[in-house]
Amino acid sequence: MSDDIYREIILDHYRNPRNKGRLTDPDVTIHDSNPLCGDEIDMHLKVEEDRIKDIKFEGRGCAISQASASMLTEMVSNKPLSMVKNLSKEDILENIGLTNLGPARIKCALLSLKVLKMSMVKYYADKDPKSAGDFHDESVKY
Amino acid sequence: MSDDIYREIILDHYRNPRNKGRLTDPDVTIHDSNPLCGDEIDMHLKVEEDRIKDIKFEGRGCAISQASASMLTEMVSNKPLSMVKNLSKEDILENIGLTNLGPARIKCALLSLKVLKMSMVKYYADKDPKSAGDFHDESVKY
Amino acid sequence: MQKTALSVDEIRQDFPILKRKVGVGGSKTLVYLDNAATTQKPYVVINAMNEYYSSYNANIHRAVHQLGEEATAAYEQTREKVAKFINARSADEIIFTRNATEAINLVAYSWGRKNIKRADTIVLTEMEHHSNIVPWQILSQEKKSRICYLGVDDQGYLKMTDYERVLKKEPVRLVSVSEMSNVLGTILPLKEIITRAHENNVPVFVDAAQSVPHLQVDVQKTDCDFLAFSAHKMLGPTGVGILYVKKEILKEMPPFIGGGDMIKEVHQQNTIYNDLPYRFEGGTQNIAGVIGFSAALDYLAAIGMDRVRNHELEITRYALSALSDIKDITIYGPKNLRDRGGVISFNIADIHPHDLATIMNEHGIAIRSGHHCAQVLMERLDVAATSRASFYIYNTREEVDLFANALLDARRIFRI
Amino acid sequence: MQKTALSVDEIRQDFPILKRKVGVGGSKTLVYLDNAATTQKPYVVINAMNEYYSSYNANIHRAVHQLGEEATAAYEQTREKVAKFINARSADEIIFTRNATEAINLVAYSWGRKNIKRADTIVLTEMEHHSNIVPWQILSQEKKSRICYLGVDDQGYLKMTDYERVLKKEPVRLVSVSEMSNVLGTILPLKEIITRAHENNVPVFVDAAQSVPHLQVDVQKTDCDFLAFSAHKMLGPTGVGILYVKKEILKEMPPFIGGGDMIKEVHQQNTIYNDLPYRFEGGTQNIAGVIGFSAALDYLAAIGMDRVRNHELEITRYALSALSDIKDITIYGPKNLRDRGGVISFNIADIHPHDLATIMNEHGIAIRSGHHCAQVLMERLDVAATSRASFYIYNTREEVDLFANALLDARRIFRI
Ligand SMILES: Cc1ncc(COP(=O)(O)O)c(C=O)c1O
Ligand SMILES: Cc1ncc(COP(=O)(O)O)c(C=O)c1O
Repeated sequence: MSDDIYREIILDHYRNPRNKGRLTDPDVTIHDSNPLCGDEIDMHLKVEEDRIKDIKFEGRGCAISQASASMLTEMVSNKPLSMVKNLSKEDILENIGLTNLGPARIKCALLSLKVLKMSMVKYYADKDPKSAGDFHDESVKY
Repeated sequence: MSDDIYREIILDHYRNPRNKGRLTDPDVTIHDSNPLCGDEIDMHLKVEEDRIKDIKFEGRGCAISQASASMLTEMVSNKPLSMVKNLSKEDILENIGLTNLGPARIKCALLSLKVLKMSMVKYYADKDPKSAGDFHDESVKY
Repeated sequence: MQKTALSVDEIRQDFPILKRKVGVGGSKTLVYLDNAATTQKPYVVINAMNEYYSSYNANIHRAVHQLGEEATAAYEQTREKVAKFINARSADEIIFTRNATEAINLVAYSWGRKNIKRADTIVLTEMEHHSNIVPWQILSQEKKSRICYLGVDDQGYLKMTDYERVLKKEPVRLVSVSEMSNVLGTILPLKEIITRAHENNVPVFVDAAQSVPHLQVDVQKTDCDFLAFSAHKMLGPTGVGILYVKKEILKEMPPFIGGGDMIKEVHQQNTIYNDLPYRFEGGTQNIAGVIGFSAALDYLAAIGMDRVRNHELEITRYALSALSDIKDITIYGPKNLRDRGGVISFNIADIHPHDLATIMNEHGIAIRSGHHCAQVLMERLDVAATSRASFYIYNTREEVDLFANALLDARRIFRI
Repeated sequence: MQKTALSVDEIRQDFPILKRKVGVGGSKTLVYLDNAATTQKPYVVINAMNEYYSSYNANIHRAVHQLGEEATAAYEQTREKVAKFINARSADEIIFTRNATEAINLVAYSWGRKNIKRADTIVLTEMEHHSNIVPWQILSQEKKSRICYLGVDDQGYLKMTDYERVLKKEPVRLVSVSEMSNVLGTILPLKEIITRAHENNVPVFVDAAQSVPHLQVDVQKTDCDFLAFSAHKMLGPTGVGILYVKKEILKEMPPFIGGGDMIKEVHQQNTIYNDLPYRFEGGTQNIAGVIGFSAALDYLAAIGMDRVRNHELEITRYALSALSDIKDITIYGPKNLRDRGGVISFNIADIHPHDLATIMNEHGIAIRSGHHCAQVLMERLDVAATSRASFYIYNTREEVDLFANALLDARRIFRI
């Protein structure tokens, strides 16, 4: 089973993360960590016309959390914010091809989605509290 | 067994306590209570030439604690302080004729002795700290 | 609503201790009437803890290994169950503490030190348990706030007129009341108390140590702001308390116990605290206890709290009538059954409760005697102590008969 | 001193969980190497609690009935045993808490708020557990005091020169150190630390969560002022912590948790607190837990702490040598066995500890990964996390071999 988890693609994203780094002048930037293990993710976003114009992440943590973050940035780059809103836990797990993780490791896989949704809440917080609320997602909290 | 505990003499001291009341102008007066049940005893003493010249108690509580206090005042009245110092847990239990009480009820029987010893500690506290220390008695604490 | 009566005989089979022999030479079968102090535990609760210790004992939240995941799941599922049991909106509003007492202290230290100011009034009642008095006294000493006690009338009811007067006249900042008195059995008109407080923008803390075990409690219905109770008084293990706090309030509360598990990031000079409710659970929790409590909740839920209440009403009615036949007895608390729980405090002639308990004990009957951690109420009743019999789901009429007979024996021994 | 080695095979029979199958499809026998987080429990401990719940479950201290007296006796005897186990002068110096964390918080709130003043320095070390950091941060925020961290050198030793400098230059009011690091395994030179502190009239708090379970601890010999540990890390139940405080200091400490049982008399506006140590135990305690802990103390005492220590030294030596054969491994902490306990933290190449733990888990091996509640130390080591294997009396060389093999498998899976 570990052989299933740590497939070539996960290790590749872990060792060669896409979209890693910072943005100059991001519209929103946010940090969170997994209290259970200390994994950290920072997300930096540039938003234009309700789309994610640019996205970068910084972070440190396990192969699952970092590969998941890397794959997530690829997934949402240039996509409308409404897509982020609808992204579910299951979407992420399918995207990274890890559908049978235990409860502790699922949190690693979902940390980047949690941070992305938090960044949307923050982005809308002042402009549009109602939309901010839409990004609250109990299913990715832990 | 309850019939053994609540003998005539215990009930008599409970209902007609000896030396109950206050002293005018006592040399030492002290209050303590049993945290387990709320029984209370106040002791008032007059000391002359290292003897207990006069002793009175106030209190409320169970038959055992009040009878024991009443019998204790009779026992030490007009006796030298050295006798109080040497009074043990066992002396009291024998005096009141209750040598097979359970641990919770033993505390009732010993509350008055505890208060009497505390009053001696207080009496000597300033005059003669060494003697005060002699009255500390771990066996009656609870 | 389940209407059928509870099958006490079957229930008794679930409690190993009820076979215990006590008294002189172990000659008596235990009659346990000290349920307000702590209840007995069914096999399912004991077994749930054995199961944990024997097959998946591990520390929770931070472990990746299988035992840790199993233990974490069992622990967190209990939180969900508790939320459901008292109808909280979310499991995030449930904090596990050591006992009800610590739960009250948590709020006094965290919410209290932040919100209670000099000259503020904290409203309690004369029938509070020490655990719902001393934390507020400690707080008031620090903050120079005031505690005001609502009176209890001669029938054992709360004086609601006192309450109206205090709300009107004083700068009330918190009302903290027990939903059911552990001495008088009085059930307070909680809904009314809370509505009136909220009209004055005052939050209400409910000491539910005696109510959650015996009544259907619904925090959304009463709209209380804080609620505390103990697992050990409702078939659960010792060492587990529960604090419910409304999320809006909880979010603003500073941490209390600092340490492992309640943090997100610790740096040398500062710390980012963890999300709710973990922020309030510092250090390794009583994992086995919480898991045992889970089984207790299942057990009570299967019976149904309405049936628990009905059984207690029935036993209490029977006991009140048996006791009223005894000469020189004084029974405290409301006469109307609907306003009281299964707790009967009383005194007989000049027999001190302690002496009575000793005599009862020889009959194999466990009752409580003393001030019941309610000395303010004892002062109000002008007694040093009372005797107390308190019932739960496994108590029977036969036990009440034995109890009443033993009271007659006490009269004989005291030559009354 | 018992010199014979410990009979691990026999000991293993005493622990039901060691027969547990885990891993994919339950195909592996559990190898439990997460003892620094919590240890497993022998039958005697589990049975002691069952016995309590099944035959003398009752609330303690205030009951006159037989169950209450039996429970009180068992609870208080444990206090005596704890005092003996750490060689305290008196059982009055022993307070039961919820865990080590609460014990530290108790002192921070009670002693700390009374004694720590603005600009005072509290001395910790870079290897402290969050439980020995956060309470002092909370206190320091309130009091505007300062926390100063003694450094850890590259071998994992405390920099004693830092300590000398700080004692000389700063207004130190408290030193609080863990006797053994839960990450590096480093055993601190406690006697020296305490002697130097006392020469400067500074009291010392010892976080003994990792030492009392593994080493002979003698509070009179080290002359520490406060000491805290947890039952669950030494074969005992969850939900029980122990705080030792020297009587002279304890006598002057204001109460922390207010409520039932910690009082002597409660009046409306004031309270007379109970005698020591009860003054610090508010509310219904974890009675079953304390009684279970009693059995754990007996079990360890029968083995002898010198033999516990010797076994751990032997296993640790064996494990360090097995690990040092693995390529790209970094092992943290002192090389000299005499200076360390049975805790090994390490990292292998770029395999993140979390991923390693997942792979181990499939081999049936429970290790811990993460920051181990020691983020300040992680910063010092400049790592996000480490993997940690920690041993106890039931671990064997064969288990270490399985562990080392699994590490090789992890390298394969990560294609290193
Ligand atoms: C050194 C140290 N201190 C304190 C603690 C906290 O112990 P507990 O979680 O039982 O309160 C631990 C355990 O994780 C520890 O290892
Ligand atoms: C009304 C009330 N409040 C609080 C408590 C305290 O509960 P615990 O001792 O479990 O903290 C009790 C129990 O004695 C109680 O009856």
